[in-house]
Amino acid sequence: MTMFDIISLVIGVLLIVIAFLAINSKKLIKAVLFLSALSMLSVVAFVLMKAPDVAITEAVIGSGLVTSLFVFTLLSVRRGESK
Amino acid sequence: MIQYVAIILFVLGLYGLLVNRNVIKMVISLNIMEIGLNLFIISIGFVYDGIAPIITSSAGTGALIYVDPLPQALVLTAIVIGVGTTALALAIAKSIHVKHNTFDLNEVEETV
Amino acid sequence: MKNLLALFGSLLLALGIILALSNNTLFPSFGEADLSDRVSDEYLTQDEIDALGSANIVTSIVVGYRGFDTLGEVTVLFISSLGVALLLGSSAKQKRLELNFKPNFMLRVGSRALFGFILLTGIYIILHGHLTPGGGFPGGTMIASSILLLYLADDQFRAKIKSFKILEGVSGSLYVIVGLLGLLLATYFMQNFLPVGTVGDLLSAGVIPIIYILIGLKVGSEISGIIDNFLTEEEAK
Amino acid sequence: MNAVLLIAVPLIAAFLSIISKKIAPYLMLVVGLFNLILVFFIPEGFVIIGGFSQSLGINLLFDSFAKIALILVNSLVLIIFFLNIKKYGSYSSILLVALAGLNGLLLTNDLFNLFVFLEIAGIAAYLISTSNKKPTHTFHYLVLGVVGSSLYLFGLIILYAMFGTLNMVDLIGKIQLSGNYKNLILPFLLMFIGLGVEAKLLPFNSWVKGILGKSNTLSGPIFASVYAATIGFVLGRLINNLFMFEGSLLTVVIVILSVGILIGEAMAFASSKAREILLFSSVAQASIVALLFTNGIIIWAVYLIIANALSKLVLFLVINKATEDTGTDELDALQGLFSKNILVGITFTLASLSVMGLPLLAGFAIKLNFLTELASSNQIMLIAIILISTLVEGIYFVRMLVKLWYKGENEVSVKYNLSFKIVFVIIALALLVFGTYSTPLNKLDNSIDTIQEVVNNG
Repeated sequence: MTMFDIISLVIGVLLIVIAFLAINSKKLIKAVLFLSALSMLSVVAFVLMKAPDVAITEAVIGSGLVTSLFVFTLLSVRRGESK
Repeated sequence: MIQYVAIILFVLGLYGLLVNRNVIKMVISLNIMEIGLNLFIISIGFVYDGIAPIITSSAGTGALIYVDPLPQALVLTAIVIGVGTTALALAIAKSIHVKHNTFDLNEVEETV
Repeated sequence: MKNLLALFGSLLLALGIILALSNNTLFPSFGEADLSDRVSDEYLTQDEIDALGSANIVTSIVVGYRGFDTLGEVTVLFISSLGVALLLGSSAKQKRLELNFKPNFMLRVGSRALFGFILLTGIYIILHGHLTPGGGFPGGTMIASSILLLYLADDQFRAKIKSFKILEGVSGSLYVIVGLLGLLLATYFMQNFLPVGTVGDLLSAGVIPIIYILIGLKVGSEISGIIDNFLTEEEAK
Repeated sequence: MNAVLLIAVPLIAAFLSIISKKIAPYLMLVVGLFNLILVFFIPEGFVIIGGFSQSLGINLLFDSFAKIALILVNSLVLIIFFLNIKKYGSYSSILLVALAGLNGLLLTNDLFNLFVFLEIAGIAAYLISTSNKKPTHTFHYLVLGVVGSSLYLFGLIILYAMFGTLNMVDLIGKIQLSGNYKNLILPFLLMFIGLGVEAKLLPFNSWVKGILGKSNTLSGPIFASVYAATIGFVLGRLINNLFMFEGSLLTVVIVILSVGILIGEAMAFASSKAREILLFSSVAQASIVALLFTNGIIIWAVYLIIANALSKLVLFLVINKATEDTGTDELDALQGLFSKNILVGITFTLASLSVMGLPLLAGFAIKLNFLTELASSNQIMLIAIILISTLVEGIYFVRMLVKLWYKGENEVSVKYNLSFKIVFVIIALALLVFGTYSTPLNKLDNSIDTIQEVVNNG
């Protein structure tokens, strides 16, 4: 087994586990954070597959922006519920 | 390896859409599906021992093996399109919440 | 029970796809793609690189060969920001969403200090899109996230949405107009009509940097608009 | 004149229209008119973008198939917008983008570019459906739409991995060289299912009931006639030029489509709401169109799309306007709708009879011709299915017409504007003209036949 195989195995297992957690976790904010982690791990996978452009874009847009949009949606709603 | 993981992620996203009735969780599932698809597209173009498709002045273009740049360009487009749909889906989720005061589609159907 | 069945079915589907792909004689197995069969092979020849003048081949595909896709991509972002504005209310009678925390001193000063750095990084990424990884989309998003920091630092802050709209509209139409200039000055829509220069220089690659700057401006203003829409709500009546 | 302008001009207008909301509706009108005139002045052939050789860059294909589709779509969008300009003027930026997206779908010769335009048209569609004010249905539509386009993308990426090109003409050449159809089943099935979501093919169309069943005078006609026509043309191009279903895949597709026809008609038969009857009937019609394309009956499928788009425009406009005024679309509540609106009633009757396929109307000429073509290739099962569907259609349309013509207990007062009436009359006349004097249809035959030739020679 080469270094590449070992890293990709670890990342692959982590990706599937985190995806499963994101789908099945009861709390919405947890699911959002798992999605963010999933996106960050996919960035590693992109770098591993020699796609730096995609990695930067996914890190900034997929992981950063999308997560913040999710969080804003949840924040705006939670305030409404407490009222 | 990563190719199989990508397919499983795609299918897990579909599974999430099937079992979840909460709109936020459904949008999350859509995103998981898109990440899986993006990984799959990149894995199509990967070549062992290939290098990223950027010409640097230190190396000539002759004997180097590059990974396929076209799938990378496609994924860039797909990621941005995914963000567009996610933002829209969240805005719709928010307006569902304004109207029905819940994110759960089961509860929405009860109130209607 | 129902969930387990769905999971089982989904995994069966994945197995089916994997088996179908591995039995497919024309489908290359992972890591063994043969570029000489693909159109990408030609993107990597010296002639094509010289013709476009961009050191980053992905950029030359995104903005050059498949520039029409990118125009569509910008349009997708445009229409979704339009839709978010439509759904979450127009900017006339909006006020800031009250977050659950008051920004403390560290956050206020820190994010203002970071604002400049992130803005500059975004601009740098856009300008070097044809040389290094990155480009208009991540760069534009970085510019937007620097504005997001301002939102977090000050709970009364609101960006001037009207001017963003104008910037968005103007940069978008300029993008199409650059394409139409190609039709007028050269022969085809979106054809390069500027000298390409030497591969690797900052001032090279013809219209690619210009298009990336326009994309960066447009994406930045669109995403700022989306963020503003998510962080505001209708004034309580 | 360059076919790119059909996409570029609406886009510039859309980008500029957000600066001032007041001028946006007028921009839409001007651009719509400009596009409609422009279509007639574009020479046929490939349109290269960016000046790269054919397989490297993206190019568009403007042939007679695309030309007919573009004329239909651009004129319908213009008409529908014109009728709704007062009430839904704020949707003009979205309609401009939708117009660009639909034109792109019809023109593009690149599979990934098709995906991009599918997303543009799709997102525009989700936004147009928000005018129904039913966010849960819009959300449902969005989720299905995104899944559909992702499946399409999945399929096309597998094709790229196998053949190394995204250009449709190139790809068809390479597929013909490879010879083995078995490898193609998975990607083609994924792409077909993906497009099936937008094309309202069963069982991927659960969004239709929520969207069209709650539609208004803007979203109803846009989805039932403009989007249905566009996606029908796109599906036709892909089925005939790329998929060319064979063997077991052909059987699967034909079974799916036949079941789609029967279930659609059955659901329409069982419903008592006017809008639901119309939408289930259009689900069945979409399957018939796809079925004709899979059997290679291109010309009559094209006419069927055109005739359906025209008649569905009238049907949905009449019913949705009535629903807007009365607040319900239960047939019982709308009884006697036409007793005061005789002119509207006549046009509605003509349109619905044309969908059924009664003599003297366009639908009849089309049905007769494709049934004879099916008979000549011995497709007894399909003929039986289409005849059954015609019978069921006849029953529920006549039932609906009888209800709408005969006066009930309560007065139904719906007022149709002059502009609505003019459009109805023009379309009804067109259906009559094409039904009785079908030479113009036959004349077009020769030109449509050339799609395959363009691909083979290109």
